[in-house]
Amino acid sequence: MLAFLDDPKILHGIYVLGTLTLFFIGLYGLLAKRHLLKVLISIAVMELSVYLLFVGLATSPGETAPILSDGLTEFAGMADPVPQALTLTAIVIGLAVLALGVSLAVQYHRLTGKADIARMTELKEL
Amino acid sequence: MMHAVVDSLAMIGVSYVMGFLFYGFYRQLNARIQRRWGPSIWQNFFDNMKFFFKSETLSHGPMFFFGPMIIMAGAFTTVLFVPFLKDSTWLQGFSQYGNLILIIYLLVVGPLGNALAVGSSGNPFGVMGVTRGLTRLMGLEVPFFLGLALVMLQHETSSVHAIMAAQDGLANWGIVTNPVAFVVILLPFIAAQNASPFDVVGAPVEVYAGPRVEFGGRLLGVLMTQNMMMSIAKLVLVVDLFLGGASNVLVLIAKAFSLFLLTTAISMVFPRLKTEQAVDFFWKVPLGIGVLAVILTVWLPSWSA
Amino acid sequence: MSAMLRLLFFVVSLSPTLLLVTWDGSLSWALIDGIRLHLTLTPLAGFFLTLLALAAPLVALPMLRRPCDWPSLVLYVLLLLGMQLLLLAGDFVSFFVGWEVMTWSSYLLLLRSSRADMETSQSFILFNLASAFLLLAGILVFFSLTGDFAIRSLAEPSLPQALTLLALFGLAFLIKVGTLPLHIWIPSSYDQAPDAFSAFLSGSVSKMGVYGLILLPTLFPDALASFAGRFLNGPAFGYLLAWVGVITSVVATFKAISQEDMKRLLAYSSIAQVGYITTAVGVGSSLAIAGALYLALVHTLVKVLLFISVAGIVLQTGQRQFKDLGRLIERMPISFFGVLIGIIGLAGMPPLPGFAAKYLVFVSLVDARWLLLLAAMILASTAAFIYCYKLIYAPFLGHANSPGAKEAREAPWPYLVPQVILMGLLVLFGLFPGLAIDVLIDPVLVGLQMAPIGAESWAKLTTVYGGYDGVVLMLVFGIAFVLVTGLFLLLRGRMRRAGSPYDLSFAGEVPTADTPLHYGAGMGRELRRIPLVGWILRQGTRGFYLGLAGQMRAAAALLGNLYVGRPQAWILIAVVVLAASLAARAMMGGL
Amino acid sequence: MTLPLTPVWFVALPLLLAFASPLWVRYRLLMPLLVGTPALLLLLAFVLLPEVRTGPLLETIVIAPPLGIHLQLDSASWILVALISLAGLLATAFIWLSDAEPYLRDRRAFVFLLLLIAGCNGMVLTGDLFNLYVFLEIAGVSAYALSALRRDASALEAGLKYLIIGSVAAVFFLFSVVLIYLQTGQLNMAAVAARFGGIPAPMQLLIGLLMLVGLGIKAELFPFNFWVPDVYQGSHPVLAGLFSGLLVKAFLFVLFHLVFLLLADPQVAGLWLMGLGATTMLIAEVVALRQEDMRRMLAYSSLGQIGLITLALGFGMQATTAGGLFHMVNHTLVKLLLFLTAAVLLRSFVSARLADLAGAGRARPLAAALFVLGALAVMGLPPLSGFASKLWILKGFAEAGVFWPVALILLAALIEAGYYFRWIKVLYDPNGDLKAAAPVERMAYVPMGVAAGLIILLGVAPFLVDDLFIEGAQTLLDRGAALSAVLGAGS
Amino acid sequence: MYHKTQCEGFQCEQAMLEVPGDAETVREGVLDKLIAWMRQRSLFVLAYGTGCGAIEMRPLMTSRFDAERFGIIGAATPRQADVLVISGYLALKTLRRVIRSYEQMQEPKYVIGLGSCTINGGMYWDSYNTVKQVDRYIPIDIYVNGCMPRPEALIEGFVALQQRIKQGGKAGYHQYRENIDWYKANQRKALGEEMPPAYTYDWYHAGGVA
Repeated sequence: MLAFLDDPKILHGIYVLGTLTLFFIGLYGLLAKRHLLKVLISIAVMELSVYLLFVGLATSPGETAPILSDGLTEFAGMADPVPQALTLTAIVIGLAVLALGVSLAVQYHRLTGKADIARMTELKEL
Repeated sequence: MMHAVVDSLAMIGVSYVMGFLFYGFYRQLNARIQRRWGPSIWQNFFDNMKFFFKSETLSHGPMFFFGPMIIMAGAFTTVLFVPFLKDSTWLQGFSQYGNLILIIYLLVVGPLGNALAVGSSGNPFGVMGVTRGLTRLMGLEVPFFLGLALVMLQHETSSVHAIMAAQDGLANWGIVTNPVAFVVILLPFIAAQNASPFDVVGAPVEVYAGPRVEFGGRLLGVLMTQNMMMSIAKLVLVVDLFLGGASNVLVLIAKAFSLFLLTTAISMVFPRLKTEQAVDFFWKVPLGIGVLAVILTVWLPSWSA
Repeated sequence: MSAMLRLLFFVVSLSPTLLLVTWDGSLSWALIDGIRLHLTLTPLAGFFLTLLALAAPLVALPMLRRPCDWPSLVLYVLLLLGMQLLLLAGDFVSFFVGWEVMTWSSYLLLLRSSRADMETSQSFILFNLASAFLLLAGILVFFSLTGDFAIRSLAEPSLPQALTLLALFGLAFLIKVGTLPLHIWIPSSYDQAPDAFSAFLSGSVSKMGVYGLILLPTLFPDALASFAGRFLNGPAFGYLLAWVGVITSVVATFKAISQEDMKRLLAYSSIAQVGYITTAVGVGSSLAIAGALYLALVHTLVKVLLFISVAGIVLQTGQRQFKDLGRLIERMPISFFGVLIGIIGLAGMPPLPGFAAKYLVFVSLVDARWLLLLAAMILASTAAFIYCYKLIYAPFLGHANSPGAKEAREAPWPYLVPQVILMGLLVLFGLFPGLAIDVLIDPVLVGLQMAPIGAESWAKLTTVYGGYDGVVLMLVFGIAFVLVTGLFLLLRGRMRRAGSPYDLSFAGEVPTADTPLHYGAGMGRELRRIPLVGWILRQGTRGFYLGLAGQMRAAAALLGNLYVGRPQAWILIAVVVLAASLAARAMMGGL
Repeated sequence: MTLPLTPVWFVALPLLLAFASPLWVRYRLLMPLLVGTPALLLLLAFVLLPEVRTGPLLETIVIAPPLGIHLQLDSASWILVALISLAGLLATAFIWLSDAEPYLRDRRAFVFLLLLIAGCNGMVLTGDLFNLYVFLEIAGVSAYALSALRRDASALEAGLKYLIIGSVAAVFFLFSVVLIYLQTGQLNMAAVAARFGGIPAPMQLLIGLLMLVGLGIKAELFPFNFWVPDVYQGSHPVLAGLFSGLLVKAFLFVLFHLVFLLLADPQVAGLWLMGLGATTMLIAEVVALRQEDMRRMLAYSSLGQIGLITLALGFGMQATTAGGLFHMVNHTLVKLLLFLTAAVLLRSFVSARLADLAGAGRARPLAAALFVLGALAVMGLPPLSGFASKLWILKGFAEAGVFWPVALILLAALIEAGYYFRWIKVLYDPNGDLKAAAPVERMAYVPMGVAAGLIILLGVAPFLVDDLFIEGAQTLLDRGAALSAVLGAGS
Repeated sequence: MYHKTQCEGFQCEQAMLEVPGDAETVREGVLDKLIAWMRQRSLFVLAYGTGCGAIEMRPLMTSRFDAERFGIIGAATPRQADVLVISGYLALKTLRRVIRSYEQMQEPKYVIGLGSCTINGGMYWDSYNTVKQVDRYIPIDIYVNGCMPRPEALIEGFVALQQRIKQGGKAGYHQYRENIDWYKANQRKALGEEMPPAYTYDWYHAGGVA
């Protein structure tokens, strides 16, 4: 039933649509939500969509994970390993940034009692 | 050397005598116009001598004393730098060392020196008079100089000698060859003579006699003398520039006198103007004529050429 | 230590002199990317270097007076170095470097004054930098035409090129000399600068603009002549420049008359004087350039003299307004003579050299047949008598009007020595009007490939339009003066000194110290009643420039709204820009 | 064992030292190492210089190209690396010598500062797009953390704002990297460059725009630079100086490196960048006119200069590019000097507001004098270094006969003068009587003095270094040589 | 000089008021005579008019009376004037101004009293404020009496003054200078605190007696 998904074009199209939707959801959250954590989450969602896109489009149906293990000693039939490696790295980095952001946000909230991005007005044009 | 000394003394003498006689005549004529007898023609001489022999003279300090001396020296210098006669070795003074522009500036050296004395007296009315005088000078000098510049341009020199020499014969007189220039300078010339209607500066009943308010006794005599001599110097200058100069003293007196009559006639029938009125007048009428003259005699020929 | 440093500073202030004496050959210094600074000394630059050499040590002397302001001294040295570089410049880059060093060091010197306010210092630096940047733009255009930075004449530029260059260079130099309507920075900055430094600003720094203006025609040898053709007997383009100069003179003169402050008056008078020079440059004939150089010489001497005298007055009395001074002639006689000689030179009265300079300019105007200009110039120079008189009357004559003026003593010697030297120089040049022509001006004219004026003897100034003899003039005047004074003293009768300054004929009234007897402040005010003068005095460019500054601030506020502190707005803008450019591309090119 | 002197140390050394920081705390080596690392890197840069001038140093780690971590030290990146080390040295020396606030002297600051240096060096050196992203994030994270280091409301706000906008930029950049990889299957810049022309035009545009937004935000180009004043104002001035002097320069370099490398014909992109640069410059200078806080004013001025550099580099001629690179160096020195001065003033008078600094010139004459020097240099007045580089740029434009940038640059300089001289005037206000609230270590003036000395030296004798910049410009602009150096001849 | 020993009380005052006139002949040379002649031909008049006499002075300069033919002409300031004409009565307030103006005139200087008021106060003799005898305060050379005298009478007064100047000899200003203490005492009596300042005459004492 879902065999049409095996067509890489269609699958990739779905991936593109889905990740773009995710991206715009993130963008929407980023632009419209005022709570600091929501903003950070939105950024994370956007990043996530990019990762998904990367991994998704770099993989065609039928390819296996590029892991050399029992019996698998050749790179044949495997997905391109580079995107996956890179995505992993990116996820780590994104996590670090997110962690930093959340910690800053928490501290900010503790210090000022504010968590509203629109009310961060300490720094402004005089 | 001796010649120069004698010549200088003669020039000073001539200008002095001409000065008081002309002014005496002026007062006579003025009286006659007003249907009265008026003073004698020597009256200015008497006045002058009276002041010279006043037994008391008040001074307000060294500068106050030197002011009249400067103005007198300036008058002497001016007289000596205006050639009285043409084609003659006499009554030339040091005019070959000078030129028209220098003479025009020399005419104001003295008054400015005297202005220092007036300031030094500490009388505000005197200073007010000086300011008025300088203002009037500012007004009159523009058309006056413009007229003289037209003459300089006509003869392409600023040497009075050369301008005089170019005017041999009635047909070559400046007043004939360059009548507009004469018209331009005429009214400023009257003002330069401190004559009515531009005499508000030193008029006796205006701001308390103007610059001379503090001068009395012999110093006032000095001022009077220089005024008469300076007037003659200016008359002679205009005679030199427009009436072809004079070859002997009698002609000089005749020409100067006729010019004097002309200016007197004008000044006697007009009432006194306020300073700013006078300046405004100079910048409108004589200067306007001057600008027209420049356009007519300088611009148009160059364009048509 | 301090004494050594002072001595060192004074020696440095003599550096233009040393340079003038010892300079031969040329020097060059690599800058960057093939740009080299070439230093040579042209006759024209030599002339202005002479002016600098005259003024620099004389201004340095008062600055050395204890307690001296060390940063000022350092900046003064920098300024001197910059100006020397500017004058020695054989290429435009070093010219510009010198120009800029001069600009900012003089600005910082201006800040050393306790009176400099924001508006003044801002207008000073902004106008000067505008001038510098216009100059730089001109230099770059020039460079793009010739391919290098050497200062040399440009062969056959096309009309737009020449016009662009003229506009850029011309504006740059006109701002520096301060012609109308670009003069607004001058009066207040000359007024508010440290007192001794004002002398240098007016006497020397403004001359650099003149240097540029005179240099300008040499860049386009025929441009001035061939550009718009000839008008009467002179270049038509110069006719415009001459009018700019003369209108500057007229307006500045009337503004000077209406000033209430000594230094402001001198500042406006500077503008007027430089306006004459601009006029002369506009005429452009050999006579006129000689006149311009002569005027520059006289103006340097006179303005340094006057500003130093005034600085002495301010130092001793603490007052600078005309209404607060008076009767200093008895207390500061040497300064009085300084100002006296100064104003005689300033007014261009014979026998001082101011007359010789003006004579040359007048004659050149007659020669060019530009008589209307001549008339306007006469207006300015006769109106100048009024402010000259005000300048000497209000501080020195009349009545002392403040405790400072009543108790002042003669200025200290660092102020007097320069004054005496300058007075001597002025009298010397006055006696020998041919001296300056022969020694200083003719070499420049020859260097500029113009006909030299020539002088039969040093005593004589000779032109094709006639001349005069300074020695004879001075002798006649001197002998007449001595004779008159002698004869006067021989007359019978007593001279008596008034017992009190209040012994005045005052309509029978007895004036006292409370009577307003000093006419210093109001002098010239009545000139407003003359319609033209009143109109001129009512006009001003300050409003325009303030408005411009206000518009800039409004623009800053408007654009500043973009920089609101809201991250979401930033992101939105970024995304919108991204989308918009994609969309635009899609619409235009089709994806 | 001999350590080979390779470019990798520029990244590795600070990273290693940063991660070993607990050790240094124990042995009280934190400050010496903080200063020593950039000093060492600077030394290394100069040791490598003769080699670099003969040809680019390539360093490939792990896998053979096109895969692997790929570092490339050529004449252009050498300038940036040396600059980063120098700026790091001056800033850290200031932190050490001025006895700065404790939060700048503890372990976290140490780590983040070194990471910042490592990240910047990595960005400049890397030949690989994804590594670029990684280094970009390393530099970014350390910058966010640094600006929030003070842990008060304004610092945290600055850090958060920086983090949000920086992350968005990173997402956009990552997006473009992903697209490139999907299109070309390559991440090595040279390899990508070789195939970039094969990508369909709309995709090229999309990639380009995404990259522009990502790097534009980081490199502070209008209209992506609205965050800059806030962050600079909230951070400690020294850190702001580092951001402006080192981080932005690295991003800018990366931006242009990519433009010149990827695009066979960078004309159109260059023109767009020039437009952006000009807009950035003018708007920033105008807005700076009414700033009342010194840090904000310096931020806007920094934007203006960035715009100028963009304008110069975007033109893509050798003279303007060399001038632009030179101006990068000068601007780093100058801005560092100015921000350090601001730090001194802020420390002395508690406030950095215009009204509170009236007359500061008498209480802190040296700092004020250095501010004046810096201001003169930033406006490009001779004989300071700003003039030499500006002249170079202008000369480049004039040579090409393009005059609108000349006019804009001069106009911007004039506007710049409008506010800098306003500040100078206020610093020397004769009526203000300020008393310094806190003393300043004399030694703090040493790094500032060094910067000032360099500014003067480079202004008077720029011919000492102009070869370097010419070579740098040639390297940056010579796409073919860059490609063949990595991919081998004939590719 | 005024010495108490020579006379007493009213006698002294009478003596003071007598202008020496021709009684005392002065030795004069030709030059002095010439100068005196020129002086009388040129009289600059400072007209001090506070009373009705001022009305009578104006016609003097008009065409009808034409004083200029005698060399008489108005002067604006005391510095330039030779003759001070006091027309009509003086009030105490104006007396001060008159004294000041008189002292500011440059010698030789003369005073003409115009009308009865200057002699005895005229029709205002009983006012507290009127100066009855002007010559107690400043010396008067010529009185022209009448209330008011016509311009013709004034001209006659001027002519008489001219005659007197031509003759030479001591005039009012000599007397003022020699008896300055007496005049000042009188002035002080009348003016009290309102005396004009001393610097205009104190040089009389410093060996200034001519």
